[in-house]
Amino acid sequence: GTRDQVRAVGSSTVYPFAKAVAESLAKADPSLKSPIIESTGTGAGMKLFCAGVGAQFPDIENASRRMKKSEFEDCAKNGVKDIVEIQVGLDGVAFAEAQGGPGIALTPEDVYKALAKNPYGKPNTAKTWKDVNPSLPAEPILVYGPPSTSGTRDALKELILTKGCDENAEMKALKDSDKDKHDKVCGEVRDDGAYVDAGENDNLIVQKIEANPKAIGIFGYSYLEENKGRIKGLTMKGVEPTYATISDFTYPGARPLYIYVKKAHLKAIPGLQAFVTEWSKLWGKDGALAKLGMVVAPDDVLAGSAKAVNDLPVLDGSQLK
Amino acid sequence: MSPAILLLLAFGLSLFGWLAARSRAWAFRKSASGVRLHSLPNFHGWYVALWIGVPALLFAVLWNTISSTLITAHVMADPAASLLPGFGFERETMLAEARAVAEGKAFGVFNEEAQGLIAPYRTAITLYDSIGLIVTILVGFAGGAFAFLRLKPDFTARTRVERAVMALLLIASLVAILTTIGIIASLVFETVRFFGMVSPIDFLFGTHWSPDPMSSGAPNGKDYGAIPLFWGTIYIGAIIAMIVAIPLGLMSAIFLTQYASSGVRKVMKPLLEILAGVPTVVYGYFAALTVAPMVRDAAQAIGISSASTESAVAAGLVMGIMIIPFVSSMADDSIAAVPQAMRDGSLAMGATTAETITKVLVPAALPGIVAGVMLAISRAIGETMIVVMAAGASANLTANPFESMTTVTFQIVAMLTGEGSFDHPATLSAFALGMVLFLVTLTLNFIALRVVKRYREAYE
Amino acid sequence: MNAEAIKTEVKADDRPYFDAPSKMSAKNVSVFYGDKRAIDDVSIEIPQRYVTAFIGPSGCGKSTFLRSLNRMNDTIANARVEGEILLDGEDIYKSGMDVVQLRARVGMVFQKPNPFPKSIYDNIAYGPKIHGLTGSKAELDEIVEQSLRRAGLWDEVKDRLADSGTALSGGQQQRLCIARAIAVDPEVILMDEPCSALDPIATARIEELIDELRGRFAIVIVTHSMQQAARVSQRTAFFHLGKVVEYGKTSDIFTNPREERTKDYITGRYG
Amino acid sequence: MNAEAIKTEVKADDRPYFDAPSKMSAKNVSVFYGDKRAIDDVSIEIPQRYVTAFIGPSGCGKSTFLRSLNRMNDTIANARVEGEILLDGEDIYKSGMDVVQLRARVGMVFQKPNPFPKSIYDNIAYGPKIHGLTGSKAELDEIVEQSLRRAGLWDEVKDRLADSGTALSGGQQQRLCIARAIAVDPEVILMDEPCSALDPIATARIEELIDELRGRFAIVIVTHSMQQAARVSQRTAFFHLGKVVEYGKTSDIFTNPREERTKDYITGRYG
Amino acid sequence: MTETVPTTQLTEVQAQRRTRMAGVLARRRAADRRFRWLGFIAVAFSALMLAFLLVNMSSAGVAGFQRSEVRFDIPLAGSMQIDSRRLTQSDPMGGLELAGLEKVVEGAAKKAFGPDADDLVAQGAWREVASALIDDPSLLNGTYHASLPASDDLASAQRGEGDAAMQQVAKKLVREGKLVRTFDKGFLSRSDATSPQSVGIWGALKGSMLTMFITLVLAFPVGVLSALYLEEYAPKNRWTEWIEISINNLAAVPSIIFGLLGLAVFLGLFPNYRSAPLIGGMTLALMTMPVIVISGRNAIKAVPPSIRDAALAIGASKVQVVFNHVLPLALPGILTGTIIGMARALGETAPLLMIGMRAFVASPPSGFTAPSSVLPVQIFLWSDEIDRGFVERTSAAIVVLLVFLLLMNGLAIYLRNRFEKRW
Ligand SMILES: Nc1ncnc2c1ncn2[C@@H]1O[C@H](COP(=O)(O)OP(=O)(O)OP(=O)(O)O)[C@@H](O)[C@H]1O
Ligand SMILES: Nc1ncnc2c1ncn2[C@@H]1O[C@H](COP(=O)(O)OP(=O)(O)OP(=O)(O)O)[C@@H](O)[C@H]1O
Ligand SMILES: [Mg+2]
Ligand SMILES: [Mg+2]
Ligand SMILES: O=P([O-])([O-])[O-]
Repeated sequence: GTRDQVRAVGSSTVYPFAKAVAESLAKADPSLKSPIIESTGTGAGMKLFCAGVGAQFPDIENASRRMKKSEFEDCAKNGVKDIVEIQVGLDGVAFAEAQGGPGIALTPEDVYKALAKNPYGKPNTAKTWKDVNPSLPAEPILVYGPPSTSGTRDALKELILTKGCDENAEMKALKDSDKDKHDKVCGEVRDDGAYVDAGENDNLIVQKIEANPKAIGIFGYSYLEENKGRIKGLTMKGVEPTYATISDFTYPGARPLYIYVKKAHLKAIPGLQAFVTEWSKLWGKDGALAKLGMVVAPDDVLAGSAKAVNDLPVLDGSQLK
Repeated sequence: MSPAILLLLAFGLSLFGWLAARSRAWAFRKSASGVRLHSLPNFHGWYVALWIGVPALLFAVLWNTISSTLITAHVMADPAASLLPGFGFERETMLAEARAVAEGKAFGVFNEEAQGLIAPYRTAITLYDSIGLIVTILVGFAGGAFAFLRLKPDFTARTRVERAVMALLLIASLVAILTTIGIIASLVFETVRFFGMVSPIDFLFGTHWSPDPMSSGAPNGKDYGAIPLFWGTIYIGAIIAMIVAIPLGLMSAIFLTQYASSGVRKVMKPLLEILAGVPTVVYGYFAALTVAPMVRDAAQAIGISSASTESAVAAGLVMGIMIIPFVSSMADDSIAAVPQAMRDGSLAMGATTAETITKVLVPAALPGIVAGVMLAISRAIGETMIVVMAAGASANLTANPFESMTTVTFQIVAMLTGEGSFDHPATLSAFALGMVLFLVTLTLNFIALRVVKRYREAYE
Repeated sequence: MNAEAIKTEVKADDRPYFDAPSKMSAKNVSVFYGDKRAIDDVSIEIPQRYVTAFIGPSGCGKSTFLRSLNRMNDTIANARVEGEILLDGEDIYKSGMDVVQLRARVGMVFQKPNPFPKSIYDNIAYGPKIHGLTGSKAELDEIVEQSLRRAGLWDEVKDRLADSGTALSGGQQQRLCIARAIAVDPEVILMDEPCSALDPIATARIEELIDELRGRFAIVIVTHSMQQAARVSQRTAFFHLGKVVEYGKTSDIFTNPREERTKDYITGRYG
Repeated sequence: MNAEAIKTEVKADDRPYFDAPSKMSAKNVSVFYGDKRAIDDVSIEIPQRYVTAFIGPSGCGKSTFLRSLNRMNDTIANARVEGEILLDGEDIYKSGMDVVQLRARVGMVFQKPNPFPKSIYDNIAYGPKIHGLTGSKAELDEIVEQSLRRAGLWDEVKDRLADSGTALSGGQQQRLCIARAIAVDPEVILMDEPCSALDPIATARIEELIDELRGRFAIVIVTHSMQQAARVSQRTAFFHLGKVVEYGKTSDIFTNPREERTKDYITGRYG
Repeated sequence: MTETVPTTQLTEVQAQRRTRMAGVLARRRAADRRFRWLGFIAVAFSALMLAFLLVNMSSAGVAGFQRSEVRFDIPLAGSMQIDSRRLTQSDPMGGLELAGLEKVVEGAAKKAFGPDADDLVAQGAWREVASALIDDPSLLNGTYHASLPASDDLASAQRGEGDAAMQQVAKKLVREGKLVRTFDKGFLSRSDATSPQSVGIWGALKGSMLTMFITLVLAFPVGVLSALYLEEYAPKNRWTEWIEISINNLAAVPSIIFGLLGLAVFLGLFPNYRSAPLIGGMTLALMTMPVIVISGRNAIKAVPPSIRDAALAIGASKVQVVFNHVLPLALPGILTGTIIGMARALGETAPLLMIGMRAFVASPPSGFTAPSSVLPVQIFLWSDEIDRGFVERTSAAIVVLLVFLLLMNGLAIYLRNRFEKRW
């Protein structure tokens, strides 16, 4: 059988942007049926996406991280060979607190020391920010952040914690000698109550830190943008999380968002090509996605992505981790 | 041929057979007066109708599954098919497009290559449709003729039709068993895979839960200790919720059955039942947005600074409210099952209503009430939306009800809709958790039903 | 009890029935279920220390009237009583009346034995406990033993007081219920067809027991068996269609009924 | 029916009871509920065109035996019948027997009137309809009217055939049930205490009806009232503890019982 | 047998006991009253919670049926090169787009609100103008008094949230009567969208209806037939005991596990129908079926055995007894149970999350196999939206769902009262 509407699955982070693209496509070309976007989470989406080629399998995977090698192999095993990877934008992992909060100046290193389970291999005993860095206030460490099942958490790990960790030369060396151990020491988050898993609903984190000015929240940048009046971003190495700083990577919390497209479906599913093209129309600086809180990727990346939309290069599995 | 047409055809033929057989049976009666038919003419009708309808339907279903393969094979033999791309999805799509046009479901094709296939499709479809039609009719006729020839005045049509009815009833009730098997089958495979990666001992007895779905390398069994989840589940569902639901439910049942006037009962009983009818997603929203902040503020006001917005209390409280009608209706039933004579006996001794309830009715109904509570617990620990929306994600092993806790159902949803890949033990743990949940509720129900049964029998 | 005994019994009570002092008296009592009048203007005296039998065809209102004597009718939502029922001269339907205390004074035994699903001991102890009759465990033990003895059940159950009351045989259960009623030391005992669920042997035991008990209590018994009424009672009231057709000494009613309807009923013309 | 009539009745039938041709006969029938033997080796003949009464104390197995005569026992999961029961010489428990047809031939009326919650007309018409007795509406109307007439109910209900059967009074309901049983033109009618839920007047109506019907059917009636047995039956079987103690002409049983136990029961020594 | 002379005097022991009894009486009375109060409080508390929940939800929901609209005039006469006849042909929307309606609307907005008008009027709002024109082509010749959805930013500014500058603008416009909050008719006829200003509930509602239809068609017959089998025919053996156990157990299996079943089995069998009401309905049918079986069995049990005896004794066969008498009498009870089971299914969320019904579907489903959402899932999705405008919309969706559930519960209660004890 066949299908006459595009189907995309995957990340809940990309979901609102994909929705907007779908809506825009449906308006632009009423003859096409509106694409179906399902928010399954990147992992579950990958499983669906890689299950095979055919009408019953999704055409597009939205991802808030890069495809993993294991997933690529799974795809290949099921006959999903030609995959096009397109980076559509950025998401910032922002640190924020209530409007009336003290406004701590953070660095990745401090965050690592405050939140890692075993900073530099030793159990974390820090109770207050002062314990981490004497120049910080003696406020207790209380951070609300995303749960381990979410992409934002993965980004936190990769973009902040590991970076902070690697500022220590020993750890950097460890990376080459014992990668698994390095992952553990640098990536594991403490679970003694200083870091609180706040569930998938980022709105709740916003509410929580609003209610507790001493707490810090970690979430996708779009939430900061949307709740500007109620919370404010915290500087990281002196850089404030803003649109500009995230998109030029001066704020260290930016992570790329991708869509993966099955080449084999391009000819078979009406509207798929148009949908991908629609992304490229909306992801620019003045595009609709930026208004929704997506951070626009730097110009060179965008240029590359635009080229990818045209040329549809096939993803090379050997680059993946 | 659309399945609907074959279906209609089978029904039409059956109706025809029904009418024919019925009039034949009437004829028996008329011709030989004094002969009593064994079965009513209607039953003769049904007998023949079944013999026509069932084989025709079976054939129609069969034909429906094979005809499309036959049609495709026929089309592939056409020269136009050689233009198709060699293999795979595109080719399938084009075939499907051509077919859709040929069947009149679509007006044009999206790929030009499909254009040439429309005509071959038309011929093939016409051909196989007519074959299907004719064979269906033949099968129906054959069955009908066989049945029709057996009709005679003392033919036991009723017995036979009733046997068919019985078979239908039996099949219907087997659906339940199939469902149970389906549930077990859909859990067991992934569960086994999970236990291949994480030892069941670590899983069932470990006290630390922090699987990382993004981690690579061999999983650390130490991170898969599900005790905090079990604890959270029990604490929220079986302790906090029950502390709310049991007294309120039991006292409501007692008030409504023993004290309230029939007018009050008529109004209040259905009102309370509405509490059970409110969707859990609404409760979840209510818990997350209204109750949780209230609870946190209240707790902070009395000096519990660690109070979390996602406290176990908030979720448990709302869950308890949801369960009230469940407990009260079970208690109501059990109290009603205590014979009126017990109540009369006690009142005739000069006991007050309260004494009668607490000293006679409730003790006598206790097994039923306990069973009801067990069912309520199994309901509460399986509840998903409230905890997904209002309970936390942190697997705390704590007795402080104002802290955030997580539950089995929460983790199932989180893992299955999360970031991890599907071959990762963290994701697979959802199935193992589902299995545990299933087995626990199964046990609770099994015990509860046994208790109820034994105790009901005691009075019957 | 044999046929001779019945004879003697009836003899011994050969005084006019209004001689006996009255324990309870009903004056122009009517009972309604909703709009339906089940008892119609009944006046009757229940004498002290006698057994009074209510007989009559099914549905004539015997049970209804009996239940109005200790206000068990209150438990039926739409039941309503008119007229006066006096216990020792006090109207039991007067507004300040405490039904709890009334029922302690006017006990009741039902058609089907209804022991509580508790131990034999607790079955008996229930009444004294809730009424606060005893101060100590010893006193309570005393009451339990005495009640069981009086009900003629002590020897059969003294070694198994902790067993459940429901584990006894039907006849024993009924005696247990009688013992339970006695335990709060009532003044009147009402029995609604106490033997109809029992076999002949158990029935005979209960009848004997009733005879022994009447020395202490006023007893009212509803029965559908005229033979039983003749055997155990000294006074008989014949009910028909909600009215008392005839009330008098049992011996008179059975040997020399004044009313035609009574005669017809007793000779089995109907019912 | 008055006392004189009963007398005459019994007189008219003053032949030895084995003279009457037998419609059904039970040979060494035992009925078990699980392991419990409720009927123990009973042999009895049900004569054509007579009324046979089963009497005996509660629980002696009257109903059990009655229900085994039209295999209503089949509906009780653990009930099992041994021995032979013949209807016109054919064993009703033989393997090929169609119970549906058997029950159309041996009808039954129950203790509590149990009309269907349908119209009076449909109550009667149901049987003829499912047995295909009629070809046309007119024929069916005819059957309904006739059955109601025979049951003595026609005049009371002819204007309200569309009313629900449950809206009738108890006695009318019971006659409706009898009419319903008659409507399928059975050969035997079994009645299990058909009057025990009725008042005396309704009872008298039913007894009259039974007397009228016996000209056409063999009738078996279970009753707990010896008076009733004496009034309506020509043959009486006295059951006790699952056995038939005595079976014979009603007049003999009541005036001159052969067995001591029968005598005791009849004179009210027990039960 | 001796006659003692009857007296009415109490013995000393009796008299003593009477005083004791009277002594504790007041306390016992008080205890009885307290107990009664406790019961009353329990009922009252439960009722209050219900009231609180309903009022809480619906008061927030009322705002969700409204949206912010900006009002300005669009002079249409002569502004576009389009013939009103074009509007009756196919694709009139395309015609208006070609004719430059978007620019016209934009221009009018700029005239009314200044150069920042783009930020005030929702994107694509011109389509609403287009729809109005298609409905009534005569408008082309006059000035159209437009009331178009405000942009998300302006809408939240009107609620007093977000950017301070925008809030000033909103205040000014409100004063001028150019910005109003007004009842949003479209909420009940549109489907899901990105902006809270343009979402609607109809798509999810239709999805729910389609799903419920499948559930009913599958669960009702199977449930009723199983109930009949178990209650009327099933011999007591190990097989039927297994059936009983599984049914009773299925009634209590957590709903999420049915979701896992649907994911593994139904989506395994019909991978094409992910997110479709067909699969959702099948999954929910398995959940609802045991509820129907259990209530059906109770209803069947309540049919007095005397009715069965009566029919059997006239020579009705077992099947005739069941289908002519038992089933019709039990039907009201079965229907009550079915409605309650369906109401539960209508509110069910968790299993549907597992089978892909949490998709963004911008148009109402066209059939049983088209991807779709359902009301409770829509609520769940909206509750997770970033934009704060969704908070009210979520409550409004909850109100819609609750209305349906209350109607169903009401119907069940009515049925139960109406047909309670007919015999
Ligand atoms: N709760 C009730 N509601 C309405 N009517 C009732 C109720 N209880 C009894 N009745 C009716 O009141 C009348 C008298 O009933 P009652 O039970 O007092 O008769 P009875 O003489 O005890 O009969 P039986 O010998 O069968 O026990 C009967 O017509 C009965 O139907
Ligand atoms: N379904 C059953 N299962 C087990 N035992 C039963 C069942 N029905 C009746 N019995 C027992 O079989 C015996 C005979 O019962 P049956 O009902 O035939 O007595 P009966 O003479 O009709 O009594 P009654 O006059 O009370 O109607 C009794 O001991 C009874 O307890
Ligand atoms: Mg009575
Ligand atoms: Mg009987
Ligand atoms: O759903 P996420 O993969 O973006 O967390």
